[in-house]
Amino acid sequence: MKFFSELTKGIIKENPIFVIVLGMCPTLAVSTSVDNALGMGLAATFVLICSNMMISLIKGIVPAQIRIPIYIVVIAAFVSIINMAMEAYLPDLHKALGIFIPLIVVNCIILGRAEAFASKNNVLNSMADGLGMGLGFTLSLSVVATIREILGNGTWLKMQVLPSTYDPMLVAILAPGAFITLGLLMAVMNIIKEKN
Amino acid sequence: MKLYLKLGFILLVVTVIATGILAYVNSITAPQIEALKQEEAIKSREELIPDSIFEEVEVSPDFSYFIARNKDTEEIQGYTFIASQRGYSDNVKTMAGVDPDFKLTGIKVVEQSETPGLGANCTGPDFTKQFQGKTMEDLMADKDGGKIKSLSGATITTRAIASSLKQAIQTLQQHVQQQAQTIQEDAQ
Amino acid sequence: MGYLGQIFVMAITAIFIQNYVLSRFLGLCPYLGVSKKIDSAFGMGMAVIFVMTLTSSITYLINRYLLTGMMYLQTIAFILTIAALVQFVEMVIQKKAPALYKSLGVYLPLITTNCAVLGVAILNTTALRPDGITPYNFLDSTLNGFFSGVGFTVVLLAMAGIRMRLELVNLPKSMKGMPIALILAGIMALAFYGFMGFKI
Amino acid sequence: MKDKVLVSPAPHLHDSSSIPKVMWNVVLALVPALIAAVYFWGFNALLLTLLGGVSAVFTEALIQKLRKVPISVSDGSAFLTGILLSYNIHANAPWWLPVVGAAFAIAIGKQVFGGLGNNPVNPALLGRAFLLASWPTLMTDGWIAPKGGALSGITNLNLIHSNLQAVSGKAHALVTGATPLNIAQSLRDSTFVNSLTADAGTNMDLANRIFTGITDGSTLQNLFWGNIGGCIGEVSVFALLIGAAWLLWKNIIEWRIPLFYLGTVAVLTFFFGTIPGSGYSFSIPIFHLFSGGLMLGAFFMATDYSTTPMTRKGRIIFGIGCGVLTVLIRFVGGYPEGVSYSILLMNVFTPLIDALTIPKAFGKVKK
Amino acid sequence: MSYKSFPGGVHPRDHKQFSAAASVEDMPSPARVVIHLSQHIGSPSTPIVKVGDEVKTGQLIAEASGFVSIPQHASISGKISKIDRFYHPTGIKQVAIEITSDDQDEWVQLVDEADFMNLSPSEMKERVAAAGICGMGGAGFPTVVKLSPPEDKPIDTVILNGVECEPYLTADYRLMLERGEDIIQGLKLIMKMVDARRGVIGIEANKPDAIELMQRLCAQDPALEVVPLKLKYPQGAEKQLIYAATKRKVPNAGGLPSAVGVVVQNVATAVAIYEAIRYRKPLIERVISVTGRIVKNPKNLKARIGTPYSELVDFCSGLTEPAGKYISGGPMMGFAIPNLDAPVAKGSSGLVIFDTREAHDLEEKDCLRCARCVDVCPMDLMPSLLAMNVKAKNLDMAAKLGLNDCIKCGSCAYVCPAHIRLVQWIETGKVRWAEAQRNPK
Repeated sequence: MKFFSELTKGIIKENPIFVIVLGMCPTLAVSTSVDNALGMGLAATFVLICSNMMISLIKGIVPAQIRIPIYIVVIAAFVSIINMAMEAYLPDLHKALGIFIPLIVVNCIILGRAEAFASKNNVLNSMADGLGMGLGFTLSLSVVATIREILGNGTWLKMQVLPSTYDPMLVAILAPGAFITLGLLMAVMNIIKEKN
Repeated sequence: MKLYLKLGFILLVVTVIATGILAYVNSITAPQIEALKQEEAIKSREELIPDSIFEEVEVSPDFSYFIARNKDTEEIQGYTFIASQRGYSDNVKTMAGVDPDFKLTGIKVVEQSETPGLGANCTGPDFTKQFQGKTMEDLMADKDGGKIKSLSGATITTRAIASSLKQAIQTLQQHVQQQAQTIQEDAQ
Repeated sequence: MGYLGQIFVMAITAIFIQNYVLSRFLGLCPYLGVSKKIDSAFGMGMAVIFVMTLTSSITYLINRYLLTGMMYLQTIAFILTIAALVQFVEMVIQKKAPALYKSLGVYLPLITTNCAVLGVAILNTTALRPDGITPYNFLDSTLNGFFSGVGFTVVLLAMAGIRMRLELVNLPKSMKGMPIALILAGIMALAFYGFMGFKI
Repeated sequence: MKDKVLVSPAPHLHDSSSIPKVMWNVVLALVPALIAAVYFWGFNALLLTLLGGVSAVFTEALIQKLRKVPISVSDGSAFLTGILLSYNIHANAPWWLPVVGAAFAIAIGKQVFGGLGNNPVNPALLGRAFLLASWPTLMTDGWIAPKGGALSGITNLNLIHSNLQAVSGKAHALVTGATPLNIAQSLRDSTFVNSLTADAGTNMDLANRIFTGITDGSTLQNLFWGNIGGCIGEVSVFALLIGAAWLLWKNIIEWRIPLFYLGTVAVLTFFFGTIPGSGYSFSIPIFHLFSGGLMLGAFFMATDYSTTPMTRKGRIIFGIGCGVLTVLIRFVGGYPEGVSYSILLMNVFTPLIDALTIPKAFGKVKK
Repeated sequence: MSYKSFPGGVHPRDHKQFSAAASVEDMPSPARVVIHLSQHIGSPSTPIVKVGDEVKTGQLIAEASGFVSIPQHASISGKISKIDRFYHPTGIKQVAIEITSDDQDEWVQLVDEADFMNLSPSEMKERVAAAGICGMGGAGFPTVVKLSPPEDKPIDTVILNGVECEPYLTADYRLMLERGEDIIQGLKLIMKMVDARRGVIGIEANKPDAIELMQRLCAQDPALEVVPLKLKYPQGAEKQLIYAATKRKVPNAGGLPSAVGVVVQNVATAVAIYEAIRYRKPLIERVISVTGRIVKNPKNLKARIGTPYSELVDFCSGLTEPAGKYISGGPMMGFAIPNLDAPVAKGSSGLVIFDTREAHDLEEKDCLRCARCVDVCPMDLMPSLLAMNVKAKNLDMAAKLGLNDCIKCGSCAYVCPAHIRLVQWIETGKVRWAEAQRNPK
């Protein structure tokens, strides 16, 4: 039961982007299209699960003074692995996500979960937490990407969804659009939260 | 002091383990990545000049090109190269092929970070196709008197691509002719 | 264009056109988190400039001379370098300039997870000079790190100025905090489009 | 008898200024420019302007209704934003462009901050930047010439060549199909200039003649009256100056920002007017002052209350900053015109300027 | 004529036409007066009479309770009928002594010192102190304190404030026209007391006849000078007047005129000083303008201190229309009072009555940041920023921005198109800040 609740909390109640507000950089940068968002989300999820499990495993033997550097090394290792794997097997996605794959290292979500959760919980729960947070991250990314891709390109997952007469609002897939979309989404979340 | 040494040692061990794992993963993926890259490069070159084998010639550390020879006759079919120039926001890299008369056989924009929806449209076939058959003289935006139809709203990108190609062809032509001359002189 | 001209273009590019925050989306956590007061924004900015410059030069050397053939270790090596550097800088400042440490101290550890720092280090390895051909040398990398830090500081300060002003007015409740900061970032990014296409 | 008198804090006198008075006066000051626009481009200019205004008012009312706060559209500020936005669009734009732009300007530029006075950047300019980023082609293509004039303001084509079309189609296309600042930008490009020379044969410097054409006295006159291509509200320097004089006289805008803005542009263009590499000197401040949206920007946008510094020193810095950025963008930027962006950028830095220029209290002792 | 001035300020219409032509009229002594114990800045006076005591006009009824305080005197003869809280001209209730008249108006013995100019400065100051004089321009600072500057701050200039920059008010103007010579005597006495070489009378440009008259009176004495000043509010504010007349800036953060070698006194105060030194006459009457569009016969009245405002209005034949606002003092800095029960105090320079249209209550809107308040602030402050910081409870920030330098002249609120009550916010801030200083957390 605990496993299940650790899994779901990341998706809504403690959604890393909308609620805890972590991991902004990739959210904004790769949400230009839904497929990029999914790729980034899944890569981060993989790293989250692995690093959470690993850190939970070694939590007993890591001296407190140097836990952060060790966490970073662990995370960096997993990130490098996914980076290489992607480059080898999903070259197009690797190209699209570019520098943001190595930057998963400094995605605050991952270190944040390592410190806040995995270093205090058992392996199974840590895995659930990682998976939940990862899915929450992926989901939020996809929501932002959906709005941006539809408005800015008229498509969703590369499928034309708006009539071809629609003159795409380019700004949606540019940097300003990313900030404003996310800002408005968060405001909407605030309003919903207030109502409840 | 002893504590620090111990901590440093632990960190070192962790790092070494991580490095080991990474080295292992790398040993699996690296050949795959390399193969992919090669394949892609060959594929793009083949698209530009089909049925050829390619031979790399380095002009300078910054510029090199490939001589394309017919698979059977070994006759020179043309050359491929990568041209690069600063566009609207960053460098735009274009791979291009020319025939032995230095007429473009085609181009492919391989790297760009231009504005999506504007300059970024330079990767689309609508834009790249028009380069086929263009000579060095044609390589200017129509606004500047050339024959390259500008991308709407992105003259700068158009100019960057056109002029980078022009420059590259110039360098290429010079080098090829020089090379031919040297060979001639050697023969004499 | 002489070398000085190229440096000038690099500066304009790093500070305004390809600003790390507004156009590359790097370093957003501190940008959104430490921009509530001008004083703290200034402290953070200075710390980032300092660390970015140092990181850029050191990672350049590491990348060039230590990592040859082992590029897969780049991420791990860079992040460790940054972490160690930040630790080192913190220790030095604490010893040599306690006053500075008092104002910067809290921000320094945060820089480790400032992705802009890692971003500069990684991007420097493949970046080209404005001529579009020459890869960065040691000096270019260092300067680029410095300019990128300045660019970060400029937008951080502007952001802090606006947010301090907004503290005094009646914002809609739902916009308070993150939402308004993000929208401000969007507005700033739109304004910074004015620098696009600078050709010097 | 119980006295029914008002007990309120001092001062008990007021100069009778109010927000609606200020806003509607600015709207009034913009009317001459609208008359000029209707004269040059016909009914469509009026229609687009009103669409912008109405869309802004509607958006503001809608958001205020949703937020359950008093609806304040009658103060004129939303309408003003809407028409200022439309003034920054050319008369040939599709009807929905000012509508969408004004809605964005009000929603994101103003209402998310809680309304009038709280917005950090000029909403109309933000709306324009949004439109320019979203639909760049619609915003920058399709200019139409004013009635009886030329897009470039060069009504006397003989200045360049009696039969320009035969000599060079390209040059002809340029002087009939581009605004003065667009031409200036083209002349900045050495590739283009070389091609012009090549086009016309070796012994005729067409580029130089085009340059003469756009800086000729007759062209400058056209620039002054507004007989050129451009955005709806920006072309007629004459009409804008009438409005500006009204605002200055009514003490609604203050002289520092416009003066230092225009002054900086004049000084910089005078000293750095020579286009690098081309040999053409644009050291003609009057050309730069009269062209593009500078007058509209300097008097009506850079003086926007909420988005410009409150301190006197700050206003001077703001004006100079706008001037420097405008000239920088015009001379080396990617856009032919830099007024909107320069004001927008200075808006972003306004709180910082204010914070750094807080005046010393009267009698402040030096420590 | 060249007019001097200060930076900033506003130009409200002066509305002095109502009462400018009315010569000072003696108001008959009223049936009842209310003498407040706090008519000045500083500690309230201590009563020395009790209910039922008989007093003569001019008799001491309350003593000064410290250095920064003044004594109070009976302004009519009669019986002490009450010592209680009464409406004060600031609109709130404060402790005061009520005297019911015996209709005799029997005065205490006055003197006429022929050689009053040659009394010793300390003797002069004693007489001023005993007469209970405080500044009559409005602020009400005990005069004798102003006349005793610190030893290390030599005074070289005495400025008489005849500016009367508040719209509507004409009391000082009439006083200058009608008692010019007494004013000059007062000025000379003040110069003697503070050992100043130069005497200056500052008068605003809208009183050309007063400027001319005073210039004529000053002509014989090279030490005296009239400085005509630009018509601008708040020309009469102490620091602004000093700057206009001498180009000296009084240091901010609580600096006094003595720091730049200047003493400023109101022209009415000068007359009171003259009368106190020559006749030993206590301050029991003053000139006050009762004016406004709806006052039937606007007048400048010489009224006993403590006369209820309602009687002044009755003496002016009442109002022609229902009143919208009663203002004790001038319309820029005066207090709106809820009724006319309050009495004339030593600092009461006017009673202005607005009709219902003039008395507007403007709704406060959000600040537009138009910066007009910044442009007009004579103290070079940023009023809107101060108000915003007070609203947001950033008191330390507000203090840093000069909260306590505000002279509450009201120029900012006068021009504010958003109708923000800037002065009130700043005053609130001052109070809260002082509180926070007293009780640091």
